[in-house]
Amino acid sequence: MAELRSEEMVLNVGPQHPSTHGVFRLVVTLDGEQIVDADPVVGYLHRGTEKLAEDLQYTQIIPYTDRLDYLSSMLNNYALVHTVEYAMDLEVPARAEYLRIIVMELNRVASHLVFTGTYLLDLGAMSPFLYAFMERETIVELFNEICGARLTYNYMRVGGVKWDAPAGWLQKVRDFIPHMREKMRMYHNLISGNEIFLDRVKGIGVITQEDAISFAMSGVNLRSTGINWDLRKNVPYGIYDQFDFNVIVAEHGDCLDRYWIHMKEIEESLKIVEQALDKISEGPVLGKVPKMIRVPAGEYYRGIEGSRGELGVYIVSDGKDKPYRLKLRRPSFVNLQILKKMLIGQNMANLIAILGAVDIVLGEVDG
Amino acid sequence: MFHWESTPLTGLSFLGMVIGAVVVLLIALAVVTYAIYFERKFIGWMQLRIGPNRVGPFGLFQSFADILKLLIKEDVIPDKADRIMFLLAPVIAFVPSFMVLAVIPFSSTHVFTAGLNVGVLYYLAISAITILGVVLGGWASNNKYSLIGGMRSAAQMISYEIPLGLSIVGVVLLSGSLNMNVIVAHQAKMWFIIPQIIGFVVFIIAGLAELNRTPFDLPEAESELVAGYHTEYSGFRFAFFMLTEYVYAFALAALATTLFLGGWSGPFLPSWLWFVIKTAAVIFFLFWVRATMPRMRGDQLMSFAWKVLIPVALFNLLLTGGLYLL
Amino acid sequence: MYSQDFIFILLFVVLGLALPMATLAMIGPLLRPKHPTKEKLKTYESGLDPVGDARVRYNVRYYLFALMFLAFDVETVFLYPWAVEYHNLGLYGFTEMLIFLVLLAIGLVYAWRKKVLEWK
Amino acid sequence: MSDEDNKQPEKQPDVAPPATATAKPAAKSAKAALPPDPRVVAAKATGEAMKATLDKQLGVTAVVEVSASKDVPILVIDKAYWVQAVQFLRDDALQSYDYLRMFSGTDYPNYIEIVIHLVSRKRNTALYVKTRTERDLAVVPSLTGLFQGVNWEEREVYDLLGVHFEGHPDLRRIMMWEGWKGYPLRKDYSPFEDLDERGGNV
Repeated sequence: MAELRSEEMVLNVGPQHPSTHGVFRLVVTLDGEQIVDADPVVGYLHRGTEKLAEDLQYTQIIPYTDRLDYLSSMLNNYALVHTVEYAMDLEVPARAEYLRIIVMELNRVASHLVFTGTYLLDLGAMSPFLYAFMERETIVELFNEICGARLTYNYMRVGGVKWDAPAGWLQKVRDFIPHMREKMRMYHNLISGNEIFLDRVKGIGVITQEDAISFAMSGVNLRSTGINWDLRKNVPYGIYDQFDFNVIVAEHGDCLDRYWIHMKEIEESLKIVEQALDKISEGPVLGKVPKMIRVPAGEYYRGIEGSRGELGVYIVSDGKDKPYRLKLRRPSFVNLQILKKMLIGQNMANLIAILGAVDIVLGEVDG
Repeated sequence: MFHWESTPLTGLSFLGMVIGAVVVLLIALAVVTYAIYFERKFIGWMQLRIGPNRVGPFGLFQSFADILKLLIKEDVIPDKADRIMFLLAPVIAFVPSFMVLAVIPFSSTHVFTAGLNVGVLYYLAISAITILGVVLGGWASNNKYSLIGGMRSAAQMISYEIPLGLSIVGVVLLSGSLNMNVIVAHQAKMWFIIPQIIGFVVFIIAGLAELNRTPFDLPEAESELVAGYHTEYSGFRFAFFMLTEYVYAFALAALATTLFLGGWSGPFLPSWLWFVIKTAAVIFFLFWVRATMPRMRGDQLMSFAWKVLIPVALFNLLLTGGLYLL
Repeated sequence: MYSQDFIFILLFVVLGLALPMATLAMIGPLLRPKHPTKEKLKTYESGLDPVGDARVRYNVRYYLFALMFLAFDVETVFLYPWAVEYHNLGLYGFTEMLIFLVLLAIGLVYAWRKKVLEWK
Repeated sequence: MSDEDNKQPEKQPDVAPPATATAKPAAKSAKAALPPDPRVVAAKATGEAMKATLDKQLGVTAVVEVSASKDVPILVIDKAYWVQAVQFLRDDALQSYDYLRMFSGTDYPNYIEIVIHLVSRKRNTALYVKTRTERDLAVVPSLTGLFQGVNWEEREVYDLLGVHFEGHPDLRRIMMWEGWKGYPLRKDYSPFEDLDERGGNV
């Protein structure tokens, strides 16, 4: 059949496509339905956050970070204020630290829920998406109560948080935890044992340990390959060393492992929130900070474990109230690079399964 | 019992036929309208939503609003499309979907039914024409997503055509006729779902695939192919593809009822009501699957048809033949 | 008379054609607007200008399934008359069909072994 | 063709940097006034030790400067030995800085600095490695041969800072579109000048 050559076809998947999770473009060369070549094109959502930050005071940058990974804005807020605090050697009041942990881990739960829902939607199952968004809605409403916004929180400040939890808020969070655990069982019933789902994701999009390290992957993608690397444990920041939780590691590095880690991490996050609720005490939520925040001259980098991997902020300061250069290490952007390598040789249907499992947020990829 | 073949062809009986056919068309349209409404409502409830609730009481007129909207939408024909084929494809897809309803025995009086003695074969033969419309639509759009969608549906529908055909042979064997009226009559004592349970399972799975419904909705996998073969279609031309799909859902449910669930037969209630109840149950099952399952992948889909369903259907056939002898 | 049934089916064909004719060709044009623009008539490809043409010589895998279908579907059709007459044929019919089905199965196994059924 | 154009930065910085502003960031002098941070002192000592190892290994003075940020040593490496030095840090069993967690660049008045953050997962230590290049003809050897993950990072730095990476397999703009002129993250870039010429709808 050598003489029966078929022709290749170049297809744009995105920027306006239902499952690219935003404006992301993938130029694939197809032979039949098999992918011969893939070229990811990003930048449609580039807003120049790093450039904008050079003209902004540190507190003014915080709302811009909300818009990077808009599914886990609390963690973005924290990455920035934490780096500034680290650079200035600032003390943060205990209550603020606990509040931060609570909102961050809740945000991680919300973000992972969105992953689960949208991933299953990509695979053609509609219901998990709507179920997952029910619980996310509860979390988002909790955030709305504490900071007045559902998506762009702008909650953290250098030296603490902006608002204390309103009366009864902590109890609501406490009530949410058993509810969420109950729902997790439902998700597992609905998704985790489904033969069709397992067939679609098992052994698909395998990442090797060598590749994961070479591509500097982080977060769930890295841990799915069997590398135990969680910044909350390995490079503890904030008060994470006070909490008892497990780092979930899988071994195959395929899409199923990534799904499982997301699910398990929700449970671990709930454990952290529970412990934080037990330990939190009354007190101020904003420490003593200078009126004008000036980072001492020099350069500073802190990475935190975001929902999608290592979320780092690199500040080069000349001692003024604005950064000389601000670089954001955006996990989605770094993780996405491996896509090309994973896609070649796969077929069209796997494209969606693989892209979905990498778990990107385009706001973060494009900066 | 009333049969068209035992009625002499007069002007009056011809008028009766016309009325019968028009009534079936209206029933089909009404079923489709409300099947879509119920699908949205049921799936809404299953997904903790309320579904359509704005147009009319409980959103009952939602489908009419949708039809009206589609009717007044611009009919866009892309420049690069093959114009004639593009215009014809939805019609080619739709006509057979309506034609197959001619042989379904809706009730004990066969006013709305042609008592063809090749009824089952007629259904299979005519329904296969729809594949042509789908492939043509995908090809004529000159759109890559449509092309892939069209190709996928061709491969899928022809592959599942075979287990669908094989699963029915068992029923034909038991009743000794291809006439649907006779098949229903044969189920007076026992529905064929009991001796033909394997056949029924194969039939429902293959039927789901023929309907391009979840988990076999690859041809229009929206997360991969945007909308598959009807990506370029808009307005009422798109509506005809949708209509085709839902008329087939109705036809398939009716066929399942007739072949396996005893058709219109049942105690106490009028025969047409029994038919409605059974068909509605099958349609509901089709919707239910959609709310639960993710989508299969192309290669899995194909190997499932050829490596699982066809051997199982063949085995079922041998089993039925063997047991019938005993 | 048997022809009545076919007249009835003919009516279905006529009606089936009449509905799209009426809505698409007669009523439709009166109701719907027609303002084609260049952008509107462009082929959809995720919001960009399409690269190349969709009418390429497509992968052969699909055609193999078409060939398989042809063979198997025809054989399936042969089963129907057999099934109808089965109660008259008895054991003779059963063995006949057993041979036929074995041949069918051999064809399937052959295709299976030749990896025609693999989608890869 | 457009590559050739891009190689030349749009224009020179309007004001020549003052002669006193040398290779050191302005940071250093301010810091000297404060009592030295013990973490910085320790990190500097580590850095000096690493400098000695590196120089010895490569047989040249590859490390031109050593400093520290809090407890992390910073090595500034001569551009000519950039790839070799990073390769040594990655492959040497004692160093094993195999995880490149961040890649960035900064535009200083008279040079552009490329900085990478290396992490040794085995020893759980971090190290910042830098190299410098002229602003007018910014060329740095590419690290894509060592870390596959710097592919896009280098493209981003090329796009926004105008640094050419020699040996990069696919050096194209990544955030801005092809045909965009100028490098937004440079300090002399003005967002409002010549906007029509610069980008437009390509």
